[in-house]
This record gives sequence, C-alpha cells and structure tokens, in this order.
Amino acid sequence: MKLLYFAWLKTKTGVAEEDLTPPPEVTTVAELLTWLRGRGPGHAEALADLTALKVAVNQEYAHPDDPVRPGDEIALFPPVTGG
Amino acid sequence: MKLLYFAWLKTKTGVAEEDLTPPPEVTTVAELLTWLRGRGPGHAEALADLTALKVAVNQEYAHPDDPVRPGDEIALFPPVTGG
Amino acid sequence: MIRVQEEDFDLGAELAKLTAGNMKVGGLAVFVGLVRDMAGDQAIGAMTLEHYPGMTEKMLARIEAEAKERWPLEASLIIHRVGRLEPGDQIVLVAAASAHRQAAFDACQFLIDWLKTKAPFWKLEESGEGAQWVDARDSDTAATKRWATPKKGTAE
Amino acid sequence: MIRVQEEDFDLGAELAKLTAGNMKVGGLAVFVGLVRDMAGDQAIGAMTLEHYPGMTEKMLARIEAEAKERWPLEASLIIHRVGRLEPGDQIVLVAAASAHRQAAFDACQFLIDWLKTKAPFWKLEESGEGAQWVDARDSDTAATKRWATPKKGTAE
Repeated sequence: MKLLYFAWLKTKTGVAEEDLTPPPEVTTVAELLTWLRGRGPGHAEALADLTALKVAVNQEYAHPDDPVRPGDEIALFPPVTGG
Repeated sequence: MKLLYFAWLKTKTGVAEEDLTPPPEVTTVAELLTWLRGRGPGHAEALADLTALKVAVNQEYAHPDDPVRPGDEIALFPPVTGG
Repeated sequence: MIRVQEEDFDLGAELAKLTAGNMKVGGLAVFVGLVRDMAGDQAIGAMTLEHYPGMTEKMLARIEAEAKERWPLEASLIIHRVGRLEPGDQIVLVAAASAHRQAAFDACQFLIDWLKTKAPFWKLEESGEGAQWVDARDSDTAATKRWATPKKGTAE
Repeated sequence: MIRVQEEDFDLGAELAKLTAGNMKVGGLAVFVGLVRDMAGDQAIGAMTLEHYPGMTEKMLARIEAEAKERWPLEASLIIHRVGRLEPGDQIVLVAAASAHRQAAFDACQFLIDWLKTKAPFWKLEESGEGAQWVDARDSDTAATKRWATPKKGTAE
C-alpha cells in the first residue's frame, strides 16, 4: 500500500511517501488512520484531528468507512487551498 | 427644444434630430409626446406605443410627468439592446 | 475606466494594464460579448451598433461608479464598441478586479447586467431578410432586477 | 481543456484561442486568480503551490466535464500553476464560453468554486515570520454548496 502525505501532513510525519503493509484486519480508511497514528509521534500528531484531514483512495475522495486494499494509493492531506 | 430619435424611432419619424418649439402649455414629457404625435403620420406611428418607448431629458432617463423646458435636449428611443 | 470606440480592442493588453503593478488584486472577473452568426434561428451576416453619444458615456461612467460604491474594487473597465461588426467580433468588455473573487464576480456581472438595460446602445442585425432592430429581452431586465432598487438618475 | 503547469500563461493568447473561429459564442466569462502581497494583515513575500500530480488533473477534468453537463458551453479552459509564485503573479485561469452570457457566467463561477474546494492544491505562504500553510476558508466551502449536491466521486 502506497501512502502519500501533502502540505503540513508531510511536514508533521516527516515523510512525503511510504510503502506500508498494514495488518490484514485494517480494511477501511478509518482503521488505516488508527493504525497509522501508532507509527510514531509525528504520525500521531499529523493524524490527531481527523476533521482537518482529507483522504483519497486511488485518487478519489474517500469516506472513513470506504475500503482500503493492498496495492491501493492512499493520500492524506488537509483541505485544499488552490485557486 | 432639441429632439433626438434613435433606432427604429429614427426610421419611422424619418428624422434623427429636429429643433422644435412646442406651445407653452407643453410642460411635461407626456404632453410633449402627445403634441409630437400630431406632427404627422410618421411621428404618430413611431410614438403610438408608449410602453415601447424610453425618454431621456438632458441625457437622463425621464418619466411621463417629468418637466420639459425650452432649451432641453429630449431623446426618444426603444429599450436598449447593447452589450 | 470606460471607453466607447469603433476600433477593436486587445483583450490581453487591456486586462494586463488593468491589474499591472497592483499587488492587492486577488481576483479578476471578465466578461466579453461577441457577435454570433445566429439570432434565434436566423443567420446573421453582420450588425451595426448605434448609440447616443454623450448619454452613453454618462451612463457607463455612472454604472461603473455604482459598482465601485457597492464592491471594494481595485480596478474596473468597460469598453463598448459601436458601428458595424461581424460574427466573431468583440462587442463589449467588462472587467472588475478586487482582493477577493466574489466581489470581482458580482461586480462584473452587475456591470454587464446594468449596461444591457441602461446604456443607450441599439443593435441593427443584417440577415437574408434585410436589416432589423433587435428587440430588448425580458431576461435582461430580469437580470438587472436582482441588483435591487436602482438609484435616482440611473433608473430606466 | 485543462492544464497544470509551472510556467506563466499568456491570458490574451489563451482567451483568443478559446473562442477563435467559433461564431456560436455570444459570451465569454473569465476569472483570473492572482497572488496578493497581503494575507489578512500579514505581508506576503511569495508562495509555493504544491499539488497531487495525477489526482489534480483527474479532478480538474471532472470539474470541467461537470460544467459542460450543466451548461451548454462552446468552450472551457482551466489553467492552474504550481511551484513558487510572487505577488502579482497569475495563479489560475478559468474561462467558459457559451451562446448566452448567464450560462458563461454561471459555469465560470462554478468552475472556480469547485476547483477551490475539490482540486488538490495547497498554498505555502512566505512571510517575515517564516513559511505557513494556508488554511482552507469556510467561505469557499459555502460558495461550493450553492451548486447543490455534488455527484459521487467529486464529493470532498
């Protein structure tokens, strides 16, 4: 599973991209976020406030109960501010 | 008093501009239009439908009961279609 | 700024001038009206724009002043052409620049809505059946109404 | 058409290309976003626009497709820049051309409203106090809401 972090999520986790293999019981976006928070203090802080977080699974916006699968590209980022 | 006609009012009256001296009892836009209709069949036809007519007195939109005075510039035209 | 002219205008150059050097502009909204080759189901060869010199400039200046009063604009521009125009030709340009996009958008829409019902221009369209004065559209009057009560002097 | 690029764009040339040869276009509505030198009461030296390559293009294409479905557009264009930008620089261009002006205006506003809440761009502003990620504005979310229920897949 490929994880991508953008904007201040990248700063706080200290990583732009990482390849991870979560345990098989991680099957939804919400479960993935919970598991990621355990990876260290940077991840815990970056992912603390879920209301300030957007998730895209394979480049589509996703909800907490949407499924995640091995091989997916999961992006985590704050609300967008372009334009 | 200077009268100006635009668009199809000019075509129907056959005149773009005329200098006229209405009788002293013509003191309002409405009275002026009534008097102008008597100037001939072209004027009568052009000024027949007052709802399709806009009037400007000295380059300001005017209402039927607004005053007209000697020396005024009175323009008669259809609803505008620019832009 | 307002301009009434027979010549065409250079859209890119006009817009570049409008915001050049002003670092307070966050949004620029623009509308360009162009001559179509159809009016309803009738093919149009060309059109002639007549106007009321003197009153035209007065009304455009007042419409622009009203927009500046209603929205915090950094810059605004109205250019309207007169004379003979062919399909594809530019007729009118209105532009509004502001710190924020909604003010720019609203002011731009206001400028063209008011121009369409208050500025003394008339279109004469040439088709296969001869030349015909264009009728005013109810939708234009309706579009203007959304900007609420006009002030004295700008009323139609 | 959509484009994501580091280079600046020539506004006049882009707009001219958009309507060239299409005699069905009666109205062209355009919005250009520019870098301001102030954010709130803080002076901004420059900003860097980060984005999510791949998803950005996908979202912009979808936003454009949605606009074309909602309004009868003759042409549309979205250009968004990324990388380092300075005050006065152009950030984004959205444009919509239609037979009638209201469709052009509404589509243009829709394009920028949706872009601002759905396209994955993020602004990092440099001020005297260092670099700071810009917070999303509630007013942008509110502006998007006026276009009613987004379809599946474009939802935030």
